[in-house]
Amino acid sequence: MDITGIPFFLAVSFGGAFLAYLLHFAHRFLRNAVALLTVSVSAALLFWLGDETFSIEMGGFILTLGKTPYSLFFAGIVALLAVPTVLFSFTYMAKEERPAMYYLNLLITIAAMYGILFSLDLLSLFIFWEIMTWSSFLLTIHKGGNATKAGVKYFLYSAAGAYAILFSIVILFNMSGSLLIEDVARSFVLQNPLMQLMLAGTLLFGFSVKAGLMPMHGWAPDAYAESPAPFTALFSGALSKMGIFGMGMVLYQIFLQSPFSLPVRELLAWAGGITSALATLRAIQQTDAKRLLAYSSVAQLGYIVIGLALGTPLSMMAALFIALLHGVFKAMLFFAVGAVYFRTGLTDLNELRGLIRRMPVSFLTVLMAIISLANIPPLGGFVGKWLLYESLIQSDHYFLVIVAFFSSTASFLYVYRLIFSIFLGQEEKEFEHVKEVPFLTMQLPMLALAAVTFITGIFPGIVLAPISSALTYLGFPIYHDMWSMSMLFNEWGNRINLLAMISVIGTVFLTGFTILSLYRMRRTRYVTTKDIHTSGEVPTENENLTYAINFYQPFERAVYPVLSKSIRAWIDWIGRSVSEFGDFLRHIYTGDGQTYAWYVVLFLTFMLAAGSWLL
Amino acid sequence: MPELFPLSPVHYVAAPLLAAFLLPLVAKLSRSFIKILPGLTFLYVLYVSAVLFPHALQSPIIEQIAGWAPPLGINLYYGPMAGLFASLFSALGFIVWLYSLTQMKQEPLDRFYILLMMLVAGATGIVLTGDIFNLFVFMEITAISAFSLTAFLREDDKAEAGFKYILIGSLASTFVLLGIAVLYSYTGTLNLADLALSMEKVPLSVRVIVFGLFLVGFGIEAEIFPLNGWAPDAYSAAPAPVSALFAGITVKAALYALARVTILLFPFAGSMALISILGLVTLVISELAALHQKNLFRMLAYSSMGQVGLAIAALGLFTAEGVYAALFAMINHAIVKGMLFLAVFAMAGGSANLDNLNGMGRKKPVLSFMFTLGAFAIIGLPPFSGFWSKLSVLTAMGQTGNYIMIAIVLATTIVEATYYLRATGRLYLSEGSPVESKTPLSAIAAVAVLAAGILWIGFFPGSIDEILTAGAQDLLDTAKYTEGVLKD
Amino acid sequence: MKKLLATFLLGFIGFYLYTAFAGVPFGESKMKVGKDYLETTVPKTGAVNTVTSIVVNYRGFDTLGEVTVLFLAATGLGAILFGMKGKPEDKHREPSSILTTGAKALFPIIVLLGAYIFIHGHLTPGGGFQGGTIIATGVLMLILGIKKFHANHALLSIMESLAGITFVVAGILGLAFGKTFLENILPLGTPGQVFSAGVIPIIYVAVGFKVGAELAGVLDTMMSTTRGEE
Amino acid sequence: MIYYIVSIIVMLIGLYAVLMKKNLIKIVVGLSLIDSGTHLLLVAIGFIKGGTAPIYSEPGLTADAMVDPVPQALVLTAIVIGVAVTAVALAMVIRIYAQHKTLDIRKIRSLKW
Repeated sequence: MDITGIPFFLAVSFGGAFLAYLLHFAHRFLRNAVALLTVSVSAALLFWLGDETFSIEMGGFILTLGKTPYSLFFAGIVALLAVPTVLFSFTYMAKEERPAMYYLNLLITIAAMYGILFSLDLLSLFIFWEIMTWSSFLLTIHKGGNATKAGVKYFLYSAAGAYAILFSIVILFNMSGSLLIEDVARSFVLQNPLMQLMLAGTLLFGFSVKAGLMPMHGWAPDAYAESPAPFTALFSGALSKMGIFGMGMVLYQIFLQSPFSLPVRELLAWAGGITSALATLRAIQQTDAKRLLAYSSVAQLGYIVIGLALGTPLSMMAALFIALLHGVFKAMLFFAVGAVYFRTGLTDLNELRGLIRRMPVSFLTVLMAIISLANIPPLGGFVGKWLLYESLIQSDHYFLVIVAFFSSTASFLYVYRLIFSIFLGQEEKEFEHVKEVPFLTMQLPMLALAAVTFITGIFPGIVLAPISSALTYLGFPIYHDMWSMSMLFNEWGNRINLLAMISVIGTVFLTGFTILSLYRMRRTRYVTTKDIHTSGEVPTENENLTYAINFYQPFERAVYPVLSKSIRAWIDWIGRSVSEFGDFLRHIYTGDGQTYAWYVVLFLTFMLAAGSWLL
Repeated sequence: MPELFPLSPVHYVAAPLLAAFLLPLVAKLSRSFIKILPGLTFLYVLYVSAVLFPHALQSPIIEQIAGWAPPLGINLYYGPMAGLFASLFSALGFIVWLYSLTQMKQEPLDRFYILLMMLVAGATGIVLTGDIFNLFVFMEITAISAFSLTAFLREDDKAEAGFKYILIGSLASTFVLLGIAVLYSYTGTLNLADLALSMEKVPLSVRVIVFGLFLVGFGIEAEIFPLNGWAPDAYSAAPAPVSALFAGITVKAALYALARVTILLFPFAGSMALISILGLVTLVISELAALHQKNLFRMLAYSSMGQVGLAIAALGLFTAEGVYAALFAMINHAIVKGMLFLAVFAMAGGSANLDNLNGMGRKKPVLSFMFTLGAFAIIGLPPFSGFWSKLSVLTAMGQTGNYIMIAIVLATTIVEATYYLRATGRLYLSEGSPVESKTPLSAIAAVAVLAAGILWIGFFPGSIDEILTAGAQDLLDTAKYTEGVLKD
Repeated sequence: MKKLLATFLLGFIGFYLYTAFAGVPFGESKMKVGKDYLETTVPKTGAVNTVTSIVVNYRGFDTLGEVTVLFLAATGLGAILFGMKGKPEDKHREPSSILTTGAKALFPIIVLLGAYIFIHGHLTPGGGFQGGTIIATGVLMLILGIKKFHANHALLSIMESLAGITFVVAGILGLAFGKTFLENILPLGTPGQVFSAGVIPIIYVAVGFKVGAELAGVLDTMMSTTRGEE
Repeated sequence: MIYYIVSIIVMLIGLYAVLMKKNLIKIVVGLSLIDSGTHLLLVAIGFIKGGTAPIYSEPGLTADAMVDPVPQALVLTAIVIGVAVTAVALAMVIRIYAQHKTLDIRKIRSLKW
């Protein structure tokens, strides 16, 4: 088999999954080695992937696989996150049950994501899409208990999305007689506009479910919060990007020529904006670290959708850049939260505090990640946000700028809460024995990703180069004067020299840090939270006076009455109604045999009457 | 002795019959024969399949019983479709036998195996025969075995389920017999092929009535809503191996009969559309009814009805693709539902409460794995067999432009996913039920064979493509059928 | 209300059934295959009784199925009622001595009548099913007439098995002789004689034994599960 | 014609019993009646005015003077099937009575929904 071909690539990815599963029964170490090897080798193979396409007939359909620059970029995101995820799982999952199943499903999910990306036709895309869905479902329910509920919810939302996609695929196949995306696109233009609108609508709906776009985001907080931490990193970082990938594909490869394309994209941009704003507000409200990050993910994906939907070269560049960066820093955050959970067993922000001395590396990771998330230079997040704002302003979406700016600023609130509640404040007695996580398997992935945010912040060109080729593939004119390796330009001739920026910021930071550590650190006095006296009395254990509780009470009081009507509740209500209707319906089967005989006679009468009447 | 006993389709019926008559005798010699003989019979029948089926794919084998050419005598029509079903039934019979070896402990075992063999043989007979009254006789053989097996276990509510089944089942046979009587009185013949040619003797208004009678008669056995009241009770009362056969065999045979009779004798567009609509209604109602089901076997029963509804909906499209899809859906359902029944019974035992699945992922990992596989397959997730069958159903519907049908099927699939995944989730809960027993290897092997089938079809759907296409052709090409049967 | 609805529905169904048959002229020949049967039965099968030749020869496969149905009913009945015993309080009144004596005296005659009927199945009205049923009524009489009477189940089951095997083997022999399943392999003989019509009498005798044994078994099983014994 | 009507009426009476009677045994009797009606109908179909039994018991009988033998053969089979079904149904009734101590179909509803 050609080792530069897609079949070999997928064979390695899927084969590795099963091999790792089987080797689990030989030795734990072998399993880990194979798992790591699988993701590393497939990541490396991405560089050598040949251009030729590959077709296979299955069940009467021709499935075609091949790479495109667009898919290669997303594959890069997957590979970038897959390796640290697997590495991080080694120690983290050692305590958990059924590790073999975990690795099997994890590696299948990763392989399926590659499969989605390298599908040139809609059916193989759907097949891999569903494989990804069920394997990630199994990962989500891995812990059992509440996770089962979250997992089923995730699956049902996904299924609704997936079947919307399948619905369009079947109709598109019927129209064009081919499943290849090119052919479909060609015959799509010939359909009547309303049909085009419906098909694109169902497709976009389907893909947006995976991206967690409101109102179909209901699964995301639960599923992210309940799945094992290393996988959550991949889940929010890479898996949700498959939705973005699909939406990009639909918008720019199939739907672009339609008369409805522009209004739909405008609508989508607004959906993205609203998603980012509302999800940010929700994130502020959360007291569980993973749920907080989950809402944050939804918000970030909202940004990406804004960029994607606007469809200017600059906004696309921004969207794809954020897509990558979001994967990286969200993975870091989930890893760090996972590390904290690994050592303390807690993710509740009201109970965690003062871990900075105990887990400095995790702290550093979170710090780097939230700087990136808050789009502060010099880290990578800044570049993305800069591009996005610029594209918004350039295309006269001033109101969206305000929305984006609002949610971006509001995100400071939750990231601050996150880092503050976990790492800052006084250290608790109960965390005395907490140690930093092991270096090789847990610190290394975090630090490596931190380095990525740093490098992309200084040299965004590394990422912008593949993005440009991806956009060229999608048919965007890319003017190459928009960026260079470490500089960004805009239409008006302004430019930002990131290298200069980092040197200034670095110098200031280092100086400040040195002075502070020399001067202040020595004088701090060790106090615990219990070191408080009210009217001369020491408060009892159950009177928890930690200031992390009701952290943003005034803010919440101001904002949340508006949010009290949740769209999730509506969707849940629909689900409940269907369920109750089903419950009502099964009372048809009364248990009385005679009733069934009545049904038979009634049916026969009806058939005879209807038959004669129709004659 | 291939010269002495030339293999012919009649062996599908004759061999189990001989074995069934022999069983009481050999039981007196040694108890162990009781278990061995049915296995040998199923193996033999499988061998017959292996030899005959490839021939049938080339050209149908038409056998005349007792040397009388149709329409005088009864003939067997062993075409691609009949061959497919007969082989499927034999294979399922063998697997269920393998499973029952250790899982079936309730006496009287000799009677159990006789009924089991005759259930399979009767269903095979329905598929093979080319004579409508003979079809009725085989339908009764199947039905009486099914009635008795439903009430086979001693627990309280089994006889109740059996009575309901027999009540509705006898109505079914009566209506079919009435239909036959009407047809005979107009045409003077009972042979299906001959009937098909002499249908113009029957006035149109009478044809409608006969179609109604057949639809109700076969519809009861095929679990069409609202005729399927007996089904959930029977499925949950019968021993699980038998429920697996109900889902895999009896329903399929009845569906085959309905399809064959409708296409041969009542090929109006209206009757087809009607069947399609009934299928959809069955699908929707059954899936919704399953949603809140706490009893596992009832849940599987409702799901079974839903799956059959799907197959019927595809069948009613009356196109080559539609029949192809219906066949695919039926085969998939036979394998998957059979496996689910067997796996559930091996895990939760006879008590079918959903809670019994809790924590099985740890205690019985292999069976849990297979249950998960089955659940995924029946929902229609790739790369398992159910995906391809559902996809073929959808494309068949798409081809006829029935986009609303596609939407309905997909919407019910979400409902289906809900309850199957809830059950799957229970397997991986941490707290478990106290049930603790070893599952014997033969039972696991039986489930594993079906699981392998799911994976095989999932990864190589092309491998049965030829068979399904030939089967669909066979069913739709009435001219070929009648000419083949009445050639001399 | 329900009654009204039921009457209405049944009237409706009845009306349609009547319309279905209204086009069938009563008392006129509608035969198609029937004619062929009537014309070929004597020369081709050797049986004088056309119904028998149809049942056993032309449509022998149906009859094999029919025998199987009965066998299954007996088997199923045994399975359903397995292990059930009547309770002492269900005790029936004891038969009088006239009944007992009468039953004993009549039993052989009834069996003889049954045997006559199934042996002459191809010649006179009647046949295996009818004869077997008559034999079973004899057994029923014994069950009713004799206290604590139990049919010998082992014997019955061997009898029905052997009879069933005879039928199937008769069918398979057809195959073995290079013909088709259930095809006649014996000489037809002179029509009208007892030893004629080839394999038909053999099969019908087997059927007679089988039906008799099965029905007797069914009756005995039912009686013993419902009748109280102390 | 009257034969058709009468046998259809017998059938309908049976069906009425199945729908309305609450006693299990009466329901079984109803099923039996439906069967009988069908059998009568079949025999009536086969009847030909002036025809004799299809048995060549005396020389000189010709096929023209005989009734249709096929429905008779079918009825023979159908009767046996009817008997078999009735027997199994009664066995179920015996089991149900032993467990529920009642024959009222309305009270035998432990399996539902």
